[in-house]
Amino acid sequence: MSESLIDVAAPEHAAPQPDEQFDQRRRPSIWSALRRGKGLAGVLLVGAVVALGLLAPLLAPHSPTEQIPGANLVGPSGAHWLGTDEVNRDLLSRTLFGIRTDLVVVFLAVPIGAAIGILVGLVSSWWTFTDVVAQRVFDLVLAFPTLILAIALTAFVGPGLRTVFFVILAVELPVFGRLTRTSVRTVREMPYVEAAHVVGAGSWWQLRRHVLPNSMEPLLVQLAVSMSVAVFIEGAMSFLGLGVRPPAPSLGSLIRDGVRNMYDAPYFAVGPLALVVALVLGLLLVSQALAEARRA
Amino acid sequence: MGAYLLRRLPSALVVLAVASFAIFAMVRLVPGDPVATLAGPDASPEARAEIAAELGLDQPLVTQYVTWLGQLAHLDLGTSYRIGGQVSDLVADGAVNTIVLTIAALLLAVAVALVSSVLAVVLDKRWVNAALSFGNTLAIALPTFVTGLVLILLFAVVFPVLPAGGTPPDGFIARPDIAAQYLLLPAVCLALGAGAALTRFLTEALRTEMRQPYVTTARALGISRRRIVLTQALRNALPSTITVLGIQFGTLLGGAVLVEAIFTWPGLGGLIEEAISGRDYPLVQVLLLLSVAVFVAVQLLTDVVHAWLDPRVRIGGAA
Amino acid sequence: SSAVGEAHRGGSESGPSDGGLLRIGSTSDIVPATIFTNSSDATNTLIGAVYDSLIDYPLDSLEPQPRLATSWEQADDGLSLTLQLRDDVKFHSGRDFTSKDVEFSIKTWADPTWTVQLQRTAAAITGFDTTDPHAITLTFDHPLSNVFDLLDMLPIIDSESIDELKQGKAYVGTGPFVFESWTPSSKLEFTRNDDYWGDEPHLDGIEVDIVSDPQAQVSQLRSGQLDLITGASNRDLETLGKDSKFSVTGFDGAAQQIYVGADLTNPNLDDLELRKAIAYAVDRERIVDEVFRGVGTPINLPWPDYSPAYDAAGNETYPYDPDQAKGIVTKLGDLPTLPLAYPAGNANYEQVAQIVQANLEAVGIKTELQPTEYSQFIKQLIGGTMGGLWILQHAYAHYTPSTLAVSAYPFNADKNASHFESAEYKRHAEAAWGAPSGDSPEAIENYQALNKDLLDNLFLIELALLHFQVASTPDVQDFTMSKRGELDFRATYLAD
Amino acid sequence: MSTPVLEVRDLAISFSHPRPAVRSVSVTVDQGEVVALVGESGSGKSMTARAVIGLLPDGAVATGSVRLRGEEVLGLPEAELVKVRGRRVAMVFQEPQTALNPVRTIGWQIGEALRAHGGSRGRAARERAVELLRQVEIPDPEERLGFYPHQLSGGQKQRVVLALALANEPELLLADEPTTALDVTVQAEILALLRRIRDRTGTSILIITHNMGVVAHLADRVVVLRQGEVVEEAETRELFAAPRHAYTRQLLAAVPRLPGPGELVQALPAEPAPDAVPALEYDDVRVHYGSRMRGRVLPAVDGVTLRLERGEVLGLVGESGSGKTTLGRLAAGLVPLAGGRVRVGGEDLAAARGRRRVDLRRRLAFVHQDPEASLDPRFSIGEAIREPLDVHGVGSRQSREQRVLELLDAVRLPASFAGRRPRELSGGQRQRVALARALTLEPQLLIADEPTSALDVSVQAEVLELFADLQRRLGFACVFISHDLAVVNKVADQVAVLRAGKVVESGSAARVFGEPAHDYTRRLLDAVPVPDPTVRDATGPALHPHVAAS
Ligand SMILES: Nc1ncnc2c1ncn2[C@@H]1O[C@H](COP(=O)(O)OP(=O)(O)OP(=O)(O)O)[C@@H](O)[C@H]1O
Ligand SMILES: Nc1ncnc2c1ncn2[C@@H]1O[C@H](COP(=O)(O)OP(=O)(O)OP(=O)(O)O)[C@@H](O)[C@H]1O
Ligand SMILES: [Mg+2]
Ligand SMILES: [Mg+2]
Repeated sequence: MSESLIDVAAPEHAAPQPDEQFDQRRRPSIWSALRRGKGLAGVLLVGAVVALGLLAPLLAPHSPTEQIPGANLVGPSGAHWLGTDEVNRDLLSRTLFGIRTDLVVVFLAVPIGAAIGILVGLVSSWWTFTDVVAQRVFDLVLAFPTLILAIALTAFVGPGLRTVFFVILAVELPVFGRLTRTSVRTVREMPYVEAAHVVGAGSWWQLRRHVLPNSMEPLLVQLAVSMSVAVFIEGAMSFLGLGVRPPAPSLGSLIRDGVRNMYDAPYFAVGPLALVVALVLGLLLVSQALAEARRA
Repeated sequence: MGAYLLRRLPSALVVLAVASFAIFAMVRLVPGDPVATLAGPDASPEARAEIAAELGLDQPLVTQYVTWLGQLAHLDLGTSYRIGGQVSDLVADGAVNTIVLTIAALLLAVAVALVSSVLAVVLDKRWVNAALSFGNTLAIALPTFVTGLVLILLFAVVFPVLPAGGTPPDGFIARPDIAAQYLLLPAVCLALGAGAALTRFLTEALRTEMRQPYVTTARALGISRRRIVLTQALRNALPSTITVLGIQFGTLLGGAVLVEAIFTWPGLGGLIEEAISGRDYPLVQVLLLLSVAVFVAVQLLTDVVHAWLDPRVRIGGAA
Repeated sequence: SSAVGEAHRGGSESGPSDGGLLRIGSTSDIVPATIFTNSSDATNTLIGAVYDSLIDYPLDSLEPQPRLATSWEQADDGLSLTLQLRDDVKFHSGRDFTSKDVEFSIKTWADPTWTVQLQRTAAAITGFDTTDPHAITLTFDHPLSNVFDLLDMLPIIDSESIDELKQGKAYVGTGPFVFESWTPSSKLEFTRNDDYWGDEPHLDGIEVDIVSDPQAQVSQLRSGQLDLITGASNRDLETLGKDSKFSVTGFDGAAQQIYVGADLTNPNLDDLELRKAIAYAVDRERIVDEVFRGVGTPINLPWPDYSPAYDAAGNETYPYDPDQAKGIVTKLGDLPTLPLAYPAGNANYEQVAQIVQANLEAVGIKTELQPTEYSQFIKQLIGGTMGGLWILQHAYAHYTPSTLAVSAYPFNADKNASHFESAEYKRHAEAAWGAPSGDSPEAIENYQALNKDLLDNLFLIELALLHFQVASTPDVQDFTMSKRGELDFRATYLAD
Repeated sequence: MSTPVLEVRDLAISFSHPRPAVRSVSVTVDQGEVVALVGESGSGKSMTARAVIGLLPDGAVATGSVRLRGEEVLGLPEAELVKVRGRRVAMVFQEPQTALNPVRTIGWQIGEALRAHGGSRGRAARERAVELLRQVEIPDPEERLGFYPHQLSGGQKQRVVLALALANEPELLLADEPTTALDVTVQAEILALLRRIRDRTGTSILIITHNMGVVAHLADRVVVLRQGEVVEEAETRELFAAPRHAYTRQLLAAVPRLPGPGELVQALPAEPAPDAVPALEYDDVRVHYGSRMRGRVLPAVDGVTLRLERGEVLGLVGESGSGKTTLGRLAAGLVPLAGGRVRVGGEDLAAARGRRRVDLRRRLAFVHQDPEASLDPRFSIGEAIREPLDVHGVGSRQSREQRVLELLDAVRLPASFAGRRPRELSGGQRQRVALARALTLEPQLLIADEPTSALDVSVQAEVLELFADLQRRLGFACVFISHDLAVVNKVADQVAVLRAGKVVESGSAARVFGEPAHDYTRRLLDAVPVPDPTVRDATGPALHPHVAAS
């Protein structure tokens, strides 16, 4: 493109307004939505949970597996802020260390599952054939109860966090795939997608640049929902010996243990539950802030 | 639409066929042994061999699979290893309870989502939004086994106004008022999470719709915000919500396992769990196959509803 | 109308001691294929309600008491036994109970498909003289020291309805209650047997609700939907016991033992010294106090104190002595991490396992906990592939001691999960079983030999003897439990 | 004199960016008066109208005063405004393409407008809806009631929007470019309708338009806006006769005119060699909408054969709903063919696959009739214009950015707009963005569907100038769809007149406009409103010197 277009167009129109150069403001980016109001609150909440987990070795008064003689299921006190559990361990320490387990699940397994699901959803829904195949496969995976998936996977991979990771991947993938597909079906009918099509943009381009960004809102909400579900899947799997093994703590198993002692030690589950609530609240706030930024 | 469903029928059947194989394989790949589980640790080897023969587990796998398919073709779902009864009877019994529970929860979730998201968007007040956000967060963040226990503690133990669990003694039809009281707690417990998620989706979608130019047109005509939300924005926001509902339906079925246990609601959720832990192959297989069928049906249904709600959507994939 | 109002048992007008429906919460459902294995609380309630046994053991001794059999006489050589039977007993179907039914019941038990506990004992009964409908003479292959255990456990079943029994459709016995219906994974219903040969039961009926979640049981008890629950956790039982609105009843008879098993194919566990270190290292008192809330006894040997094999001194062989354990471990040198398996999904096992792990860790033995799904666990146990340590419960130590050795898999001298093989142990076990009577001096000598085998070889490290408890509303009066672990509601009534 | 229906005083509207959208506007509309708001694209016309009805976009801050019959409405709470809207003031928005609810039938939407003010329901509502549609010249109104917006042509949608606004017979009608998508015959009818309504019910009208012909025909008074300020206000006749402000003069001078009967344009471009491959060829094409299953097949294009040589401009004119857009979309391969063949540069676009198809596409550009919807709301203007370059990986990042700035400048938009999003632009600005985007790749075939309909004549003149220059230099062929015959006359070499999916006449622009052979073409030409109020006063509406002379 040696020749410029503009010398043909001979610009002789009115000189630019004097204040026009101040109009250089970038449009509000996604990130700026997270630097104020709801977005900030959400980021702080999630950040706080993550920080608590990462700093657990510094913050925790006890080792998460230390059994303190005599401190059997005692209530919150100065010595044990959140009380102790049935085998005499400090709940605060366990809760803090428990976050670390769930960081992997919540911030790795769910996002990866979501990403793959979105990818599959995007690509498959573009053509009728792949769409039908993908949907049916999703049906199949969704139809298998998590428990069965977990037991079966454990048979191959052995128990542990890795299995939890894969199970959550398997569970989340179809959810996000399907959600993406719905958005695709609506968004691809929009004239601006057609406009991109006309300038020669390939399917992948249209999907990536137009369809996906315009389908983000529900996906973000689902992300928050999935993350909280992941904690409970992890808890259930740990309890069944398919996930994290005792005595390693995890939020999910702490909540389960706490609920079992609901009548005797109602405070037991409070700590981990509060963390999950904070996490979910944070994520929902972030998703809301992002949605608002996109709408604005 | 009927034509569409008819066109989808073959693929659905293929799915079921593939699923039957996948399920059969999966169930047997899962370690554990129905005979050992049934007979317990103290049984003698002869006893176990005899039981295996009785259950047909001494046959080669291919034979077992073919036999099972043959039974299915004759609409015979087989006999449960553990319970001894016909799988079909067991499934039928459990299905009634599960269907009643999930449908009730589904309706409740939809009602909650509709009411609260419409309220949030129509009123558009800070405190309403904050309250809803908080409620939503709690409902999403608290697992069913926590909410279930709290509900029981509150409404059955501390203030004994509702039964702590169980199904209505005279069935669902004879005395609907009693049945409703038995249903209320489990349905609420099951619906909370799904309802909250739905609310979030719907509110977000409604808010997006409220920015569309057609809403401005409607406002310029002097149509009230409430009416616009109810008759126009909602209709536009529903298609995507329907899919979410389809997905949430899966969550409901999954959550039913826990809720059924907490509220002593003998349904398919409990049945499948029991069947899995007892390695009751015939029962597991049938339940899984049923589950696949339900998911395929729900998926097709959401597609149809989606296309029905939005005239622009081409049904089933791109042209 | 209110569902709660209706679910609350209305005061019965016919006085405090008659009528009423007793609602029991049970954790697991019956499994028709293994209905005679005492495998679940609901099964036990069913057997106890519907059937009678020939004799009854009191909870705290092994002295047979008459039930369907009024008296018995054992041949001196211990190879036969003659029982006199009641002549006023009818099955629920209306048919008279005769000696043929005894024969049928024993033969059913001898059939391996039912996987009953005393199948070997039942199979050792080879001769049946049923010429007198109200007396039967049994002849044995060899003397059976535990034949009365069999007669206590064996329910007299109706031969005509055996096919329905297999399918869970009918349970016809001679017992105090008549089986009405079973809704799988939901409930069992029984009504009073108006023609019961003994004292007519007070209750109009019994309903067993299957409430798999222990906490749901507690909730339903608290909310008045259930009268009696069998599956509450130890902690909930403790709390309920302190609450005047509920009563918790313990039974000493049907005890279970929790133990740490050791797979001797593991090269480290093959070393007796390590097993001894483990036996010294575990804090049994703490396990009993903290996990089982004091409802149990720390033990080294499985027997309850009334058992002829009971040995108070033996129970002191391995006291909690971490120092001694540490000493042994130091001598053993470097140890790899040992797997410690337990059935997953059970809070008690999980807690015990974690305490054991911490105890062992404290003396220098590293373990890795392996919660294993029950079905897989059993498979590994039977297959003898545990590979390390495991934690499980066993039962049958409260019967004639020989019963344990012949019928409890972990103790089975022929083949056990520990791969423990010893000609001596085998000989002692056989001899105990083959003794003509369970409490003869000769038998007791054998028991002492067995005890020595157990303590010296430590393939099973016993932790505690656990008692069974149920919680109920105080209205439920006069119920007891048989040694079989079956709740006995023959005399039960509902007070107001 | 009685209180004016509308009195706007010192209205100022600003957004977050430094330059206010409206600086100071004062307009008064009396009972039964038609006031035209004209001015440069982006000068704040639409914002002024939206302020009146209280529907400014989010983030807009308005000061000043807006009175309806003496009552202040600026800053009134929503609950009060609801009572005002629709019944007392109604508005036709500038972009009718997106103004309708996509999932409701137009019948329902009209019914809803009636219901909102406790109007008729059921049968009566249906009858009223049919009547409204008939008023705005929609063919087969009974059947169209059941149509969804996407099944209507651009002009039809615009008329539906107008029908909606008229549904409750408002006292004041704010009409923002209400006839941009209409062909001149329909436009004439609509103008007549507006006048009739004014005469019958005394409705006052504030009309925003860039079509000086429309102004001349309809308005009593004209207010000229520029950069958010009123630069001139005068009686229509006065303004046309003696414009005072320089900008007004420039505006009037820029109005394109059809040649008079005698002034035939002779300068025809050199005929390309007849054997050369044409840039675009329609060969007996047919397009059907609707599904046969539902038994409603609508032929939108019915046996059209057209040929566009390289470097030529084909003007497509014709009735609204006659299939112009459909023909354009056919060339871009966006509509399934029911019959015939479309060849682009000799190749069948529909048959091409893979790389070939991308290459073909690259040489082709398309300007949607509806610029708003064709711009991704999440893209900034700069990104939108750059997208074709990104797609084909043309040049470096800097050169692309540079190119965007050039293009923005070429369509007379300040460079600072590159960072804005489509919704932050005025209608005309968006349209220019769409045009700039189409020109990005220097196409060989451009399909422009109403590319200048929302532009004021001065900007339009500049854009057309640019277009002509580019076309000359790059030699691309172009399908130019427009309702403005004068514009078509100016840019097109060939003209095809469409009606009901059929070509009724085609040929060189000079011939078709100079010596129309077909009756419909003649009627079309006659309906062009002349930007001269004296003509209206002398001859009444729809009378053109053409007719008068012949
Ligand atoms: N939502 C918005 N946010 C920011 N700026 C806006 C917004 N809407 C319009 N503007 C700016 O306000 C100015 C006036 O816009 P307006 O729509 O009133 O122009 P107009 O006179 O109607 O132009 P046109 O003839 O092109 O429609 C324009 O410069 C435009 O860029
Ligand atoms: N998706 C569709 N489904 C059904 N009918 C349609 C569809 N799109 C367009 N039509 C019909 O096809 C005809 C031609 O439409 P088209 O958009 O090509 O008209 P047009 O000439 O561009 O009109 P305008 O000048 O008003 O934009 C119209 O009658 C319209 O109602
Ligand atoms: Mg405008
Ligand atoms: Mg058009």
